[in-house]
Amino acid sequence: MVAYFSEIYNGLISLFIGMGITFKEFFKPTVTVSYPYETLTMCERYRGHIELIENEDGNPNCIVCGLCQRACPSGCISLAGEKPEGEKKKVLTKYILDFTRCSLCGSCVESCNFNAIEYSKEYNLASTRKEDFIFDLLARLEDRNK
Amino acid sequence: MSMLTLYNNINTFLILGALLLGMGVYGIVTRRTLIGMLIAAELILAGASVNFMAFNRFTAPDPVTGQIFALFIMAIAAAEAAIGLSIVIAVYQQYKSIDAEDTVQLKG
Amino acid sequence: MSSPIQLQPDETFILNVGPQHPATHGVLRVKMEMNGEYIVDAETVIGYIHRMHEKMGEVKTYPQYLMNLSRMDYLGAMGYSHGHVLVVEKAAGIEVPERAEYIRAIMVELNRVASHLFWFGAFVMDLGGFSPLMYALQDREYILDMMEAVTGSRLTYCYFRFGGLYNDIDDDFISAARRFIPRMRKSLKKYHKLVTGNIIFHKRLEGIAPLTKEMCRKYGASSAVARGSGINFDVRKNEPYSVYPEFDFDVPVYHECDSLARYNVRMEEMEQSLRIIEQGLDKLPDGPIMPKKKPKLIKPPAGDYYQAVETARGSFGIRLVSDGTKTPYRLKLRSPTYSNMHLFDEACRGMMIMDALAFMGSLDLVIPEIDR
Amino acid sequence: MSLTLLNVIVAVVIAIAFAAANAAYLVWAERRGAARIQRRPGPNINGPFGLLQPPLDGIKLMAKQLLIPGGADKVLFIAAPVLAMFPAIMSFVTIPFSDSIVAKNMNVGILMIFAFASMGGMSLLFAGWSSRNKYAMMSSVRAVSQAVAYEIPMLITTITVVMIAGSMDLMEIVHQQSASILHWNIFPLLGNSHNILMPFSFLIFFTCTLAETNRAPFDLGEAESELVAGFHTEYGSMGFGLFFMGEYANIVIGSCMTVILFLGGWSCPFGLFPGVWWFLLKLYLLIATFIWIRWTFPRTTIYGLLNLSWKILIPLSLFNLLFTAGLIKVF
Amino acid sequence: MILEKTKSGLLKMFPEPEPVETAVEETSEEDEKKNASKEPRKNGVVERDYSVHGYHLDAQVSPEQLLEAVAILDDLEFFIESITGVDWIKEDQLEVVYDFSRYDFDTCRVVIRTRINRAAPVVPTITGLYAGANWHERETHEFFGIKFEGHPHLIPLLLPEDADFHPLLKDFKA
Amino acid sequence: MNPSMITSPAIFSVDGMVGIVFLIMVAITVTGGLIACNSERLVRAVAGLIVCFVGVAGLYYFLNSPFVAMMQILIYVGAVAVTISFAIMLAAPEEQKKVGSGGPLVGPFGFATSALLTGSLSVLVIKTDWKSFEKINSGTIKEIGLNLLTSYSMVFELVSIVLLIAILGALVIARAGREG
Repeated sequence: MVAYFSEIYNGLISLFIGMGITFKEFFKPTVTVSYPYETLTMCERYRGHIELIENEDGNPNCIVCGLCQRACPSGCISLAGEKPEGEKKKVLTKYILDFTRCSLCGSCVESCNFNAIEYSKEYNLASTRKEDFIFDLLARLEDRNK
Repeated sequence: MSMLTLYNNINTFLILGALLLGMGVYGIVTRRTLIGMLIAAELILAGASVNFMAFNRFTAPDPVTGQIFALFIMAIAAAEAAIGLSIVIAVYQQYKSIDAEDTVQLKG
Repeated sequence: MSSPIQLQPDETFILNVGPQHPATHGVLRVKMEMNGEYIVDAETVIGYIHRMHEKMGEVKTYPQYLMNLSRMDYLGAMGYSHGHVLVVEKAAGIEVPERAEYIRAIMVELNRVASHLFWFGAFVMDLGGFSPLMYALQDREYILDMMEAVTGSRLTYCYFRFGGLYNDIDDDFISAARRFIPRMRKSLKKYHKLVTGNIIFHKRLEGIAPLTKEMCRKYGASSAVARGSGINFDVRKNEPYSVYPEFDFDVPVYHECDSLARYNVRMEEMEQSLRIIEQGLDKLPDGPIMPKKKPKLIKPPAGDYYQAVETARGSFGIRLVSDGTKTPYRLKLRSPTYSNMHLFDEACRGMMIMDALAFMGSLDLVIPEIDR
Repeated sequence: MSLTLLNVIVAVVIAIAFAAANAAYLVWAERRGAARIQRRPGPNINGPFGLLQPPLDGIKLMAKQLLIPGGADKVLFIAAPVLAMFPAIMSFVTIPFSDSIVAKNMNVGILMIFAFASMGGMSLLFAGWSSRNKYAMMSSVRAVSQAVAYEIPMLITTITVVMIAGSMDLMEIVHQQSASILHWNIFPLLGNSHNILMPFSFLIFFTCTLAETNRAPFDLGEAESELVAGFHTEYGSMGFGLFFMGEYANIVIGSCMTVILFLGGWSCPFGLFPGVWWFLLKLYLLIATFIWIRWTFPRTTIYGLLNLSWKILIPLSLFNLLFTAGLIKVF
Repeated sequence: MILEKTKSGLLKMFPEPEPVETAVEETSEEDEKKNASKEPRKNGVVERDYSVHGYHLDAQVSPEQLLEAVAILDDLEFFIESITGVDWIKEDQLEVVYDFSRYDFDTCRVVIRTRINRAAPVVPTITGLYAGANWHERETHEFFGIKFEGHPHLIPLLLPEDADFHPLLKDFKA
Repeated sequence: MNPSMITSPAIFSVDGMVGIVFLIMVAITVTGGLIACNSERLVRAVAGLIVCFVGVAGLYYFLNSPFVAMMQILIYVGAVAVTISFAIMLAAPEEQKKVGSGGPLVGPFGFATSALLTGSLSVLVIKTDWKSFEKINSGTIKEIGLNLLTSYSMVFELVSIVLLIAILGALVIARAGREG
């Protein structure tokens, strides 16, 4: 009998304690960001998809060594270059990132010895078409320079 | 006598009671399942209650007798439903059917 | 509590729980044969998001495979990567600098707290309480922010490298982690008041789904599932690896064998992880995070290597069969939830459906980790 | 009788409007309240404080197609949501919001509310049965057994109040409590009853109200983590909307009953403003408690729920009944 | 402690006194490589260096001895860690690997291997001894095509129900 | 012109509306009853029964007895109908067979019997001259309660015993079926 009533009593007390906690939380400020109206800045090391880095002349740093292509586990980088007449280094002519297959592991950036690619800070990419995610990074670089 | 003053006439209620009774009898005769019969029996009881209430309102010297009988009928109906349905469930567990004809052998 | 009434096979019906069911936290399907509210028999159907990580391991080179391990378990990715780098380092004989080892331990433990926090919230939500999930997520976000600043990613970190780490931690991280510990301890107190002490919560878990020691052994259960059944088994203590012998921490063990015991074990594990993080931050040595000499191409000698680690979900084993080339010959991933989930079929017989789903929540399932 | 019938018809229209408005804005209040408890902002985009959210949701629901699952019993499937809404609206007719604002005061007002409340269970049963879904079926069986189990302590507790008041007339019950705040039925010592168990009666009644309206922590009927969405799993569009409105209308009625039976109805402790405002204040405070409780506790189990009713609430309320009867005999 | 016990228990299955290797890691890495490439290892119990390989005992048994070996481990309260296969295509053999460990501070990881012909891969099931082997065996069955004789429910677990391919075989082409 | 038409109220007057509501109640009762005894599915029959009982409750209201009307809803809809539905769900998981499958003559025979019964009773009702007391009951619970505990106390006690025995009996029978 005592156990019966003490259980009811303790149960009630525990319920009131719980309600006290939520009551306190009720008056605390909100912690969320209302997303489309406010956005957060991405942290410095944020790993977005990759972008090419340009040198002072506005040309990409890339020398078409193909290390990033080989390092990529998912085979989403395809690049091509050609050696113009009289130049020592190869010049990048095509750098395609198939973002649909990219897993953002960062192997490409890590493998690059020439400071040619970096992570972008874009995080809200969305589209209904797959083709929108096949990025031509050279064209994007030119767009940025405009 | 108009359609709109029917509620002040005892005949309306008595005929309604008779109708409910008739529906109940029809149901009991035609239904094959025990539950269907039970539903029909409830209709018969409702017909009886309506009669009691009508007499209570229009012809009885004592204004509560009919009401009290209606209440008693409700109690009996509830008891009947409880017992009847428990029998139905027991029968179902025995015969896997609530068809009245499948359960002719009501022995152990 | 869950003593079933006498069951009659012809009264049962099949209830298909999943693959899209709110309680299964992903695409898991349980075919339950029910008698009213009671489960007569259950058959778990998995494999809806099977991605054949093991075959990928045979195709990709060792560094290329690093990413896959964080994709296996999106809540406790660090622990799985830890197992992978440890087994490859062991096989290839790569020395790891001490600082890297400490940072790894700190990260794994932080990730464990984050994973347990999410489990806590999701578990209480399985039981119908929604607010604790939000509180747990707030604390978890703090951890994720902290880790994102270091690793650059919020869930699939890919932070460990063979021989070291991808990035060094900075003072911001250390001070944030130091601030986190008291904050988390305060939060844990709040959770205990709000949830653990609650009579409804207690009544729902006490005595539900008892798992005997013997059953755990036959199924190879680990983590809180085993520790809630009175088995003192934690890979960090039983087969110490990395720098775990340096830390002073306890392994919570409960002998009640019920869902409440599993809950209590995980709640206490969070406290122990905080202790490890605290000690790790105190002892953190200076130095490089990558070894000085590291083979350019990782080619472990032929042989058979095994490494078990304690992830947030239990004992994760990784078997590497190498033939001396740059890709593994065979890579077996032994995921802990796979074994824990396997228990469910047998254990839930005779239980009521709501108890069974509470029990499922107490197993801490992450479906991609089961399906691999 | 003839004039009041017209009143009833007008009152039904008003009751429908009141129920609909309450349902809409209680959803808003619930979402805002839950958000505050969880430290989120809640709906705040449409209109000031998100106040346009409920009408927009309503428009969205009405614009959707009513899908009837194949194999469902169409007639019952459509009838069930209507049956959920109808008794709730009928009950509003007899609730006195103040001594003048009442559609039709009946001398059996309490009985009427209970009678119509008992019809709600049938709608859940039909919804679950007709939608041909195992989850819905299980849920409706749960919901009905729960409704039956909690009707008993609720009725017994109400009978204690009726015994104290000596009337089933809701107006009369409030009038007897209106002398001062200490005459409210919830307060044990100076009130009409001198019954020290009245606060417990209040707690029992409140718990039963939670259970009868299928609210958390007793929302076994729509336990979303087990039974997907319970009896309204297959309902979309306005079918769902009607269930939703019915649920909130039931909450309002349950709270109204609690206010009338225990908290002195429209009688005001200080008399700052007219009684009806006091009634609404008490009503919405109680509803806020409903919301507060829902976002604090986990759900009970079905056997825990039935145990609570049969092993705790019914014995206690029966004891309370005997005790009250004894007190009334003695004094 | 338990290591000795397990080892002696397992050794009893191999009554021939001569061919059993008992010394700790007496084969160097090169030898092993040779072993792997030349001819399959003989059945027997080998004690391995835990710090290198991550397990203590490595027992290779014939499929007929499998149940006996597992029963020994069951008696010693080992728990089942996993079951998997390895496709040694060059030797035209499939290997089934059983990992066992103990809930104990007296750690002992035991690996039991059995080798079968690729043409007719059949081993007995151990679900009778370890109920938890059920899923592991189903998985091994669908990935390698190894048939576990006596298994109660040998249908694909992770792959689609109608899958008739075995993706982890080395000659599998997607 | 029919003289009774003069006393009848206009349709759109308040009294006329009362009459219309009464007619609606009658319609509800009859429809419900027809559904209850004719529908092919038992669950629909229960639904019809509920509709019928709500209609009957309305009739009671017109007979100046709101208390009995409310009790009618409370007991029949809240208890009896729920019990029947539960029994249907427990015992008849599949849909109900057609009604008249007992034989080709059952339907017409049943109809003839009930029609005869109803018809003769109706004729009897109309032919009888009911002497009227016109002592309209007040419909308060007080009188019912007093009578229940004075004049009819014996019956009251008996009914409570019947109910108790019914509960126990139902439990015993249902349990026995399960274990057997």
